[in-house]
Amino acid sequence: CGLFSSARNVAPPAKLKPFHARLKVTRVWSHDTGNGTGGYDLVLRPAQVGGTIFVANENGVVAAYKARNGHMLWHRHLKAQITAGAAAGQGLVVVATRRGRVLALKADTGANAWTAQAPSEVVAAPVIAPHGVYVASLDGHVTAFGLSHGRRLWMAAHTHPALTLFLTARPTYAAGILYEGYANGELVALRARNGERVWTSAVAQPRGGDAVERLIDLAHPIYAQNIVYADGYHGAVAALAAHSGRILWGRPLSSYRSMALGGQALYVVTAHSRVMALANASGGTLWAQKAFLNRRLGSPALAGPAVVVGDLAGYTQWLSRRTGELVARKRVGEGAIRAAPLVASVGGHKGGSYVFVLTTTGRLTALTFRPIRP
Amino acid sequence: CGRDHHKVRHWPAQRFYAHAVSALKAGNYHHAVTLLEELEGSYPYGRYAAQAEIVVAYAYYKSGESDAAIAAIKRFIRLHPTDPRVAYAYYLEGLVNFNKNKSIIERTFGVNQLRGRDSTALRAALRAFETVVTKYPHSIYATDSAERANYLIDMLARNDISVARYYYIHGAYVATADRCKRVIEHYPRTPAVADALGLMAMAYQRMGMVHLSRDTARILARNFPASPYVKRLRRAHVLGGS
Amino acid sequence: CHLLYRPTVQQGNVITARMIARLHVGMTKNEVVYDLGAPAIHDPFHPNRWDYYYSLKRNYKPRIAEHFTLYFKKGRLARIVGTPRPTPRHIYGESDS
Amino acid sequence: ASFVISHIKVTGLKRISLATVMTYLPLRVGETLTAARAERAIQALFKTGFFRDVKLLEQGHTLIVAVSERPAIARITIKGTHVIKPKKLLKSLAQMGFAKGRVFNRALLHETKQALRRQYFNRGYYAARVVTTVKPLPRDRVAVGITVTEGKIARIKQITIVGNHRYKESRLLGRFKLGPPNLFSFFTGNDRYSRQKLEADLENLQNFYLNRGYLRFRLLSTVVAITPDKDWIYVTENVREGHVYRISHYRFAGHEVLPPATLARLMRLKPGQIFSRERITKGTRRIIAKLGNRGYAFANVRVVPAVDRKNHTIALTLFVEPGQRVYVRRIRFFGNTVTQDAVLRRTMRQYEGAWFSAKRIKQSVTLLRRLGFFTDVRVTTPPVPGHPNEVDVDVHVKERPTGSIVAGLGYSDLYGIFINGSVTYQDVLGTGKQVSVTADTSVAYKDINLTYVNPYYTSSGISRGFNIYDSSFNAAAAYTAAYNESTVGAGVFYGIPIGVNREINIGLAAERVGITVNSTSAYVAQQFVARHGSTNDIIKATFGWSRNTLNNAIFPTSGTYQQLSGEIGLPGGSLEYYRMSYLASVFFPFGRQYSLKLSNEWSYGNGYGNTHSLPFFKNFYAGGANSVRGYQNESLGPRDILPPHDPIGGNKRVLASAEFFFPVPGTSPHNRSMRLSTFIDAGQVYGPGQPIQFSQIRTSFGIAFDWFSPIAPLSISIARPLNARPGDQTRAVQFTLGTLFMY
Repeated sequence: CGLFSSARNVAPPAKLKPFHARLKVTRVWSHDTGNGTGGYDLVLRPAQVGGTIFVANENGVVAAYKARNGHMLWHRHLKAQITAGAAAGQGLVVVATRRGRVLALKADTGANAWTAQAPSEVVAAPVIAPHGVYVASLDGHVTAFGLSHGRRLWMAAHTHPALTLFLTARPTYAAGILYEGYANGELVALRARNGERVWTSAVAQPRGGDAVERLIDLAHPIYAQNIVYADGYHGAVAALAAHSGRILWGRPLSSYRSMALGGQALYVVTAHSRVMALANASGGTLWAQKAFLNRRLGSPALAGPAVVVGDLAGYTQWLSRRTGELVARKRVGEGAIRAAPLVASVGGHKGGSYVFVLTTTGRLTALTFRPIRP
Repeated sequence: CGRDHHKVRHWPAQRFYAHAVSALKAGNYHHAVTLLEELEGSYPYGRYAAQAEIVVAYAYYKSGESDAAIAAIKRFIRLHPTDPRVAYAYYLEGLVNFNKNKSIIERTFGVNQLRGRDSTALRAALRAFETVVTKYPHSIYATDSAERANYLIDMLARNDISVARYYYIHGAYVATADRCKRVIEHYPRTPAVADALGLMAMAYQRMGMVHLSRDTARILARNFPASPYVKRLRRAHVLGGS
Repeated sequence: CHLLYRPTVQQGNVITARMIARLHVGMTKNEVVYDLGAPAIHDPFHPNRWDYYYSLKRNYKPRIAEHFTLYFKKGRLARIVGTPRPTPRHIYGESDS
Repeated sequence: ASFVISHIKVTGLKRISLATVMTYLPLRVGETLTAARAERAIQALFKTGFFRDVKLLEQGHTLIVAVSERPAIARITIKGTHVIKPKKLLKSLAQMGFAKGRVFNRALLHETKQALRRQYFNRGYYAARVVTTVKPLPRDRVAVGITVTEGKIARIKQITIVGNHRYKESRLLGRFKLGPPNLFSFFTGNDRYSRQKLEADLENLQNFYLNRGYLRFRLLSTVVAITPDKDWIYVTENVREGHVYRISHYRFAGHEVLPPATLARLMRLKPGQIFSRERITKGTRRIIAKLGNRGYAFANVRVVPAVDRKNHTIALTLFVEPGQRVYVRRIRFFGNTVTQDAVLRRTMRQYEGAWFSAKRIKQSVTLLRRLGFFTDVRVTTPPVPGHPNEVDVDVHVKERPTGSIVAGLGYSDLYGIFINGSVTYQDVLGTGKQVSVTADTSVAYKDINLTYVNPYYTSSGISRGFNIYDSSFNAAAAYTAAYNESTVGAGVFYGIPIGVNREINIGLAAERVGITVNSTSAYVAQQFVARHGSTNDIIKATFGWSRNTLNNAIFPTSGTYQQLSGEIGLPGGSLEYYRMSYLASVFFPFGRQYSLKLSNEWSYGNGYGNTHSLPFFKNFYAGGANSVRGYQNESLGPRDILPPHDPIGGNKRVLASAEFFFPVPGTSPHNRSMRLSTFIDAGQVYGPGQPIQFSQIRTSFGIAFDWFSPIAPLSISIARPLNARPGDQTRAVQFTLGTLFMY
């Protein structure tokens, strides 16, 4: 037992094994957009409106690129430490900083639109909706700001435990209601107009003797056809009725990444980086992929026939949606990939959709894919 | 990070105990302690377990680890409150505290330098000896305990007198009177009471409390005519020519 | 010789004018203690005699001493011998320089 | 059904004796057993902790107490612990009643597992996992195994403060103990998160604002967030500053023992001033101290604020509550296993039977520390039960081994290798008397010295001492002017206290000095012998005045020390001369462990009457460990005319030094035995007739390490001369064993 025993908190990441490729993934364009997460444990994600991709970096760099060919449209270097972003929509691009400032820029030119102050540090990307911009801060507050002026519309507080994960769930907006998962395992529905609480539902109960065992942060909920799907660390994956919050089904699973929903299946990445597909009606397991244990996978996204997810070494892993087998792998850079890849149709002659992947070193890559004829 | 790989002996209880006693006789106290602890570990129930617990206390005492000895004694008393050996346990507790703060010189030459030192250990010894005398009057340790208890009481009283004398020399007469009063009230049957009465009378005289001084001097003269203070008080005209 | 420094020695009860004003014959022992505080000298052989004594000896200055005695009968203050005088304010405020 | 107990039988006993069960069992033969009494009996037996199960059965009229004893623990094995040493762990388990040979119970095992996990969390090992195994062994025993996977310690990646406008975040975080890893993190462990440290930092932050007028400052919420792999911790503190408040006015209430003018002078508050909690607390503390000096041991000042939210002002009412005037009933000493009661009591300035004076007790603690016998002195004043206006004064001391026996081979670059033996015993048998016998023999000199001092020769504190010495000195081997000197002498000296911190001392001694020279000896020596002959008898009178307010004899950090000392060769002797020197050093404390010492010393000597000038062997020297470090010992100043031009010292000496003391990094804060310092020394020696020119002064800069080791004080210094001139002999590393120059 040496003096500096190489004690590690988590098991080493699984090695990558060879596989039978059934999907051809090619790189269209790739840029270094800035310093990425600057070495901090942040989750910065690309945003897309129409044909433009927006990206934010911890050192304050915000940039817009043409989705099809990666030409830079505009580039701003804000004097602030960006810890959340980018969000795009309603003609705005919005980022948030470590000290809780919310900065909105005009989407077309990048000029300043307005700035506002959230009650605490913000590490979850803001949500832009028809009525306003909604920001969830680390101390459990959700604050709404006016779209045009940035003045505060309302603020809803929520209890937060002594020890939480360094992640905040990004709220989901659907049909006038904001759904937010909190650090104490509760999912809350708020009326977007005035922040009034519609319902609260405990997706999971904290259990265990001490603060670490009782950690139970919920991740970004997903809304589809009147059902909200939520998952949480040390918690569960559950489906709740959107109007009442009643739990339709729940499965004990630990996941701090957001999920992907497509067809009849819900795709989840667990805390130990196992990829699972659950039937969205019952929560039963369709398949589970254990090849990437402890590779700290990011949030999954659906691209055509595949589920794509990034890992800690900058590889994108493409799994078949039906069987979970590995169908493609493409490395896009050195840094880890934490945010879900952005899948967007780019228009133009090819008509196919591109997959945009952002690494923690700030490298943005556009990929396309097409099946390989057997 | 090495393993503490002590060799586990698989001896019967008697063998552990016999070896431990011979180690004690040979003065190898640490070895005796390890043997007795192992006996307790392997045979926590046998005839030898209780005996081992009290003998290990004696071994700790002899090897100078007084705190460990007292802890072992207290555990023995809690486990076997009605065991006849409990009298010895209290007696041993008294002995451990009695010799606790003695420096090497005092131990080797038996020089009685206990005077004027931190008396917490001595008071604990006194309590232990008094327990032996009151709860086990006819145990073989009762007589020695009584003797040592009286010695300690007398020594504690003499401590107070030396402090009273210090304050008298420095003119703090209220302090002198207080300390003497303490001796008279707490240690009435000790020879130190004579000095207490004498000093108190002189302190009263210095404070101009003639009436009190004379009364105290008379009590002294009546009970302790041979005390040197009687002469001094006569010289100071506190006592009449009688 | 005068050069030698001797630490100041203070003994006994400090008495203030307000205490003396409140003192009167007939008070119970508890009332006296509440007023003057416990007596400096309470001789073990004279339970009903309380002596309030005060003295201050400072370097090369004459000793200041105050003394009066209270006698009790059946728990009540019966007699006061000696004249209780308040301790000069500046004295008991003085501390060793 | 209750029944009369005719007979009691106990089954299932193995280790516990029947007698023991009977003493704890609250039932006796002949009593009627009711359900309630049975219940109570079972409770009593369970409370002993010996039994896993207790059942009372009835067989006719005999009561059967069926017990099953808990197994004893045969062995505890611990694996995988590095951060917490297994031995320490076993000790803390033993305190919880979980040790070899003790009774095993599962609830206690669970409790120890939780306690162990909490211990790891408090140290920041959030990923620690504890697994316990219990293996039954023959003869009703169990072996307990505890395996721990500690994982890596979670460290702080970033601390964020949100809501601060008036002061920048960097300034506020500068005052935090916790913070991201930096260069010294290995030593300070500032990047290791712990709840206590964070709470301390947050309280400090609150005080920072409260002391600058932000009365309504509030810590809104604290978020402690950990990364999923439990490697990094992020702390976010949300605050609200509020407005700056000023003091509108303040008044005193409660019955004042001190006149209002004095109270105001002590409080030092001016209306209109910015509200500062620290200044108000300091003010109340000064009042409490003043009352404490007048016998009010339990005085208190209650501050009642009236806040005016509109124009941001606050009015204060200060209730002065002196409480009872308190007298000291008894002064008791603890921890003095060697030092006698009288030695401690005579140092106290507080008397029994006197009123309580906080100032005198503080003074007594300083004086006790100045004795140098104790590493620690602490006082508690418990009230006397039943006597509201009486307290006891309990003085707790931790004794230091005051005897130091230095024997065997020693090395000092002053005189090279020397064989010496010295027994110094500062507190002989605890009587406070001091005896030291030193015998040093080396190539260069032989020195035997016996000194005896009784600090309390008279009860009022006059000290008296004798010393007898015989030393001979072969200068050639000591790099100084080549002559041989032998001195035999004896003397008596007295110390008379003339104030709390001031003392004068006078002494008389007779000395016979023999000087033998040869042609190669220093010219000065040859000239002296020519004029005064080789043996001289001196009758020496010594006198001195000293004022010492240092806060500790060992490594003082505050206070001053001044000493005026002199020596006169009286006309009766064959040599008439005088030597005087004035030394002053001041310590400026910074916090509890850092301190700056500034000291200077002026010395002058000359002959008179039949002696033309100061005899050369009475010259002052400079250079070396106790004067100007970085230069060869005693090498500064005038040189002999004859080759090899050795240094001969002079009759005038000027020394000065500035030294900054700081604790050895990594040692615990109350480690009293060693410290480090950086220093600037300066000094020079001038011969007779030579004016004191400051341009001649030699200076040096360096770092020193002092260690009060149990054997003897040791000090090592590394110095670089700053303005050495050609011909100066320098020496970078110097060290001495045995004497530690404290002042």
